[in-house]
Amino acid sequence: MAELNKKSAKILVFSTEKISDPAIDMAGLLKLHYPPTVYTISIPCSSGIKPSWILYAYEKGFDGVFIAADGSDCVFGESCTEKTGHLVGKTHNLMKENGIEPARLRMAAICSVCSESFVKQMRTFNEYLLKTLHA
Amino acid sequence: MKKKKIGVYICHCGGNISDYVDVEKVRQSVEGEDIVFIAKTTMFACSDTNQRDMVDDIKANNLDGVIVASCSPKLHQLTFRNVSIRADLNKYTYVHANIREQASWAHSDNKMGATEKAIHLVKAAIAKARYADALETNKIKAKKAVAVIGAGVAGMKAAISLAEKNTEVILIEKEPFVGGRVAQWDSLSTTTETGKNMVKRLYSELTKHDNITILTNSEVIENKGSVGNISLKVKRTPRFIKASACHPDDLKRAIEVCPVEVPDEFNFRLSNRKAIYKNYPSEYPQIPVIDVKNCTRCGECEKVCKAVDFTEKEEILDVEVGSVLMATGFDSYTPEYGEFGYATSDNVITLPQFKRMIDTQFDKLTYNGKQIKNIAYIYCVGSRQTDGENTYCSRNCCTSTIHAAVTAKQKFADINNYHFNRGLRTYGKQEILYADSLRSGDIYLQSYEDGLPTVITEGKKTIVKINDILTNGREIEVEADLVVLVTGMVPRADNTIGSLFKIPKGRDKFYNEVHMKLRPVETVIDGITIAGACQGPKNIAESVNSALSAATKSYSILSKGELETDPLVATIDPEKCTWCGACEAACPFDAILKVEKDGKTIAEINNTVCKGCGMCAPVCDPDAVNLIACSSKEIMSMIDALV
Amino acid sequence: MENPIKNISYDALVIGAGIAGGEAALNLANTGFKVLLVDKELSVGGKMIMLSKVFPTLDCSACITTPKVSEISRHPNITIFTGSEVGEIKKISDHEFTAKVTKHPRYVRVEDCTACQLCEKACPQNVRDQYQFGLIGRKAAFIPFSICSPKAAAIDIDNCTLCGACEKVCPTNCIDFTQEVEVMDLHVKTVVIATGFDMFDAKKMPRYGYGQYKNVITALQMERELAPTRPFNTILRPGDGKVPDKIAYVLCVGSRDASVGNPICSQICCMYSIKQAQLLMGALPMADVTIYYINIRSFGKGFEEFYQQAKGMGVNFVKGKIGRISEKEGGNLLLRYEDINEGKLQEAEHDMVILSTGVLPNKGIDKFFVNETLALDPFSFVGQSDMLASPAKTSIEGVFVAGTATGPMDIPDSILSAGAASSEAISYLIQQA
Amino acid sequence: MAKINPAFGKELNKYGAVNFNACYNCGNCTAVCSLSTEDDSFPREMVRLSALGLEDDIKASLKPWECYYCGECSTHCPQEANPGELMMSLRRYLTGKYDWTGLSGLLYKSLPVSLAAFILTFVGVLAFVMSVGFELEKMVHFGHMFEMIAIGTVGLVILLPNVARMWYFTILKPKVNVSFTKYVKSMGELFIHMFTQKRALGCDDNQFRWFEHFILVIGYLSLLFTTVALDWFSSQNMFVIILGYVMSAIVFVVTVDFVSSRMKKQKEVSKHSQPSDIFFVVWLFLMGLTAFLVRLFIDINILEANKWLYVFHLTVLVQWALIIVPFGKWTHFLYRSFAMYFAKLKE
Repeated sequence: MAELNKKSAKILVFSTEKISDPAIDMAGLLKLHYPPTVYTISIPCSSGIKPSWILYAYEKGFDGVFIAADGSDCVFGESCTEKTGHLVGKTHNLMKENGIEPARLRMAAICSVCSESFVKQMRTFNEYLLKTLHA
Repeated sequence: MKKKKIGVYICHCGGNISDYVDVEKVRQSVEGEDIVFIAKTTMFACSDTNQRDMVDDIKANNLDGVIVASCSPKLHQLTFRNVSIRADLNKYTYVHANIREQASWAHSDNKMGATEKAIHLVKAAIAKARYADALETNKIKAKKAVAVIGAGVAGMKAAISLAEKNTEVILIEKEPFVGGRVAQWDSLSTTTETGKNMVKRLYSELTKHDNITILTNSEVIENKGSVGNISLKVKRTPRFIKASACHPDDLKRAIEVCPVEVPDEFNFRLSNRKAIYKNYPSEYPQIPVIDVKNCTRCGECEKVCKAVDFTEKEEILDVEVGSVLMATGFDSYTPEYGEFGYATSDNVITLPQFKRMIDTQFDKLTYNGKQIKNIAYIYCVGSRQTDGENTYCSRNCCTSTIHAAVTAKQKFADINNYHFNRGLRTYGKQEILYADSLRSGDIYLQSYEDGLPTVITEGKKTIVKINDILTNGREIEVEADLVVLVTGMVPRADNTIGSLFKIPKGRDKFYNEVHMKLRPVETVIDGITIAGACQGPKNIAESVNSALSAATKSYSILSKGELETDPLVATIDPEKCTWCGACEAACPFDAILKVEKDGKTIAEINNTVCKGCGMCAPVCDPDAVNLIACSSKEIMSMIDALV
Repeated sequence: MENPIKNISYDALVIGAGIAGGEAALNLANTGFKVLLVDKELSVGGKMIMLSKVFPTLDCSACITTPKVSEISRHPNITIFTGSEVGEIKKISDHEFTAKVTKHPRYVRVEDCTACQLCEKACPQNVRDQYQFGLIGRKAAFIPFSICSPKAAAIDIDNCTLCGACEKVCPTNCIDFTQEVEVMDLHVKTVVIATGFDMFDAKKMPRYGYGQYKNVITALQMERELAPTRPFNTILRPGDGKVPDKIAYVLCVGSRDASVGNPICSQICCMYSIKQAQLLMGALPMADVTIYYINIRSFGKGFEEFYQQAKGMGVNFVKGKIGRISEKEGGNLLLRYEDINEGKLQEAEHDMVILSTGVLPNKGIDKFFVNETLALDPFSFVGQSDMLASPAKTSIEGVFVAGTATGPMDIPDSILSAGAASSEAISYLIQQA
Repeated sequence: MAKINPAFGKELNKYGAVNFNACYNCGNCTAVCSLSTEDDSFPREMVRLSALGLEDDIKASLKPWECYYCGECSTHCPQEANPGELMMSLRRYLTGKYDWTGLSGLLYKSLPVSLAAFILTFVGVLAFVMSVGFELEKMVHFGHMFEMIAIGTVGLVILLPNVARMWYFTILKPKVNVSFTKYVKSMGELFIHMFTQKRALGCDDNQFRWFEHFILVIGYLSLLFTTVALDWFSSQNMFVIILGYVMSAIVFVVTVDFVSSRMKKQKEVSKHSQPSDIFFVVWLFLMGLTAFLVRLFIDINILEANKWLYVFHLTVLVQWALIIVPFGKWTHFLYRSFAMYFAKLKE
């Protein structure tokens, strides 16, 4: 495990059941590779993520957290984007307070077919985290 | 609390998983977990045998829950929840781990990494299973009515089929007339019936059923609720013509006197129509319409026809249905300026235009006043693009073109057809049409993938050149009187309705089904089915097949009059809640009520309204709100397991 | 469940328990109708359950079929007869048919069999396994295949010597040689034909040497070699068990070919060949795979992209129909074709050749209808009386058709067609009620 | 740059082509043809050129002559486009194009014209025999004279210029550079193919067909030599007489099989036989038979009493020499051999 960590950063992805999960599944189907230390926790909507979970993840040793947001595709309504943005802002503040580099939390809208964009996000995030944390 | 006993099943998926993930290692790594009572690997977790084994295991060992680590939960979560039910377990005690799409396949380049990840994913599932309690599903009444959107052949067939199944149907068509694309054609492939006649036949069947409401000139403008109880608002633009007072001759005169002329979209802009119009005499509904966007209100028509009534008002109708069936069809690709001479050469038209031409002309085929003899068809315009964004094959155009070419040849004298194709795709029985066309002397020229034909305009002449694969790559040219661009099917440019219902799109930008084979007419939005060419290119029979399938699906969702919904709703911890109203403000469904309990003002969740999105949870400062199955303790223990 | 009840009424009779028949039966059953599902094979699942993976998603075929199969076999509204054949079907009134169903004895009591395979081990008789398309052998007492349903042994009585070895070892005493042919007269209100298709017999084209050259196999055989439940656990050429490294696909074997009586295109061969080529490239990364074609018909949703993907993976596509195949010493094969792109005759050596055989009608269904005529199309597929507006309707009112019984089609189309047939059947039943 | 001529197909149909535009260019015909090679691939290329109506290319091609029509391509054609018959039709078409008089084309395309020509020659013969008062000796004498003159004239006036035109179409016009020495060195090909048709041995069907054809060619040429150079009918030389009997017998016995297979239309080769094919074999048969009988009647001394037989023989002979040899199927004997020769030059 330790050896693997050298090669890739541990990233926790919060993804949503109806929108970004299909994209992440499709990335697998298409065999688009990304670091295997990317773990996904699936939730109904990205605006339901509690900042405390994110902080807990850093505390437990995750290098980065990525929110695969529903964006405008959210099945629960258009307010999702705004609310997710709000909670990310709140988390950033909490991270600063706790001395965690805010860049370790990223968010992007991943629609149900955004497999390639997801994989690209994971790769760049991983590179960034490796450079800044494991240099 | 008594310690849980759970069973873990790790699927080989016949190599899909086990080729990259060491499933035995996964099994060994999790069998020591305290609540794991059984840990097994299996070739196919979804097979009948394994399902039976699971039931036996659960019953024999009094398991409290099971975990299957296999493919995406989209495919088989339901299968295994049903296994739990058969073993007398509550289905919500089942937890799924996706180690195929998110481990073996995604990391097929790194077997060790994939195995490690699979172990963590299964451990996270175990962590979740620890808290997965038995839950009762909510039952809601479902409205036994379906809104069918789009009245082309797919929509009409779906409506008829649903009505036959004693289901109320609201058929909503944006255009003033029904029939969609098929109404535009006379000659149809594989039948002697004309498109117009087919539409007429379907329309008369529609009107036989009293449980079908046809709303033409109507658009859905609002969508609320969810499967079982969907509330739509439909905007209905008036025809400005009273059906009752309408005398056909007067109406005919009204059309004649109208001074407004606009390009006729029904005729693909080959000709003009009036602002008061009907596309063809036997069109349904039989009443003409006044196109308000272009009408100048000059009043000429009113003078000659009593039926014209400008006082009619736009209506907003409330429609309550249980399910929505989308049959919104396709657009024909519009070539770009200059693409194969489109819009830059006088003799270049598209296939739909050509089809209208051969349907509407007799004896002699002419275009721009010139008689047509040599016709060049350029295939795959807007399909199978290597540079453009339409990489897919449009499926139906080869057959459609050959059919049009053969029809033109039979109908008009001295026609020579030249087909500049990229490999004919007259699949199945349509091959016969291709063979017939060859025998009648049609000439087929095939281009290389990287050397498409070119259209050159020399004065009034239009020449099509190709390096023909079939003649050893020789450059061959044809002087064509008419160049027909075989334009493919593309998704509707106007996707207002798609965004309104949030229907996901596939790589080809058409509406996407959940699974091509398992759930081919369902979308990820519960209760919304898709039919016909809005899902991807299809011919008539294929559209009808999918329409009938979608109708069956919509019907079977609603036929019991009752639906079960997930009990995965939000919960309020009354101890922590101090009623600040933040959750109420965050809830998009008005599911949060302010109540007095034990002398304390707190929030309460209305379970039948709550959709379980969780938007209320992060906004709660005292952290009193949690989502069932996604509560902080579950998420955090999963995080523990994933590290 | 298998059910030996005689003289009973059902709402619908579905003939053929492949993916189309199964889907139609499920739709009918889910809307509350009692369905009798009959299949002549020993397992439900038809051809699809035998396949490796399916195009263009490369889902494993078993993963899609088996849950459907188990849903079908557990459904309270569905009664399944495997190893059974439909005989005379008679329309006795406007809304009622009688159907004779012959249930051939399995010589095993399915409900008692635990599929322990002891009988298989004990049986001394070896025969070619039809469920593996003759690639390997099986016993006369056998379990049809690993994911069959019902999962129970059967005795192949034609090859059985009645030695009794299986009876002796069977722990549940479920082998019963006294079973006899049962003929049942059933009453049904509607009939759904889902009899599927037949594959072209490659032996009818001797110039390709199938049945004569050992390393020429059919795509269906390759399908078994690639399947997760495959017999060899790797790809082998049958001649000498060598792992092949220069593999050829010959398309349009028995389709688009009037000279063998089948002028239509089989619609699926291009795609299944491309799929197999992709799987082979994955299984044997060093192997060369060449597909010889006339036109590639990748017309469906995601098909063209799948074809381009195969090209990107390095599958060779050569435009030109194979004229002849000859065998060289050592079992390699010489393929003669005209490379259309060059306009030149070429010969290519391959060490294994797969014939992508076409789809033919499963003939004979029309003979069952005694007092009504089931019209066929010019190619002997079941005729569609209103092909565009009601593709599932046949010439007989109350009889519907699903899947490849009407002509070649791929799995998604078969499922949609089954959806249409069940939709019509449900409407028909509701309207009669 | 090539321009398509869709009307060409209709023209070719008149030469007997059947359904060739059904071809979907799979190349199966080329692949099953045992004479086809990498550098010389047919018949699909010819089917394609015909479908597009690229006449210049067809005229410049020797490939139609390289096919010996075993019929395999047609048997296995998935579109039933009859590539074998197309090649046959192209040979007829090319014969018509090579012929500077244009009569070949006329006779191939029109059965009435052919019949009229046969009747006309018959009338000519009748006029001649009447003008010599049915005198047997004169008839035989002039008959023999006619033979010699006809061979010379047809050869010089018709066939030689036609071969020259063939050379022009296939070598000169397409600008194939051939050195003089190559012309001389390759000469052997011409004669080998003319007398042996050895290329046909490569055909897939049985070699019996080749053997039959070979015997027939030898028989026919020997008979020609015996009657013309050795004056068989008037000869007293025992060797010549027996040679004549043997050769004429070979001709009519072997042609029986040819005629019957044309009539039965069972083999792929004979399914689409044109009148010109039938005339050719029937007249060959009649030539052998009547020659045999004439000499027999002379030897048993009953020709005088049966002068009609000679008139009949003469009619057959004249029709053969004036219609079939210069304008009919006989010419394939010449063009095939020259095609092999020219092909060698093109290598």
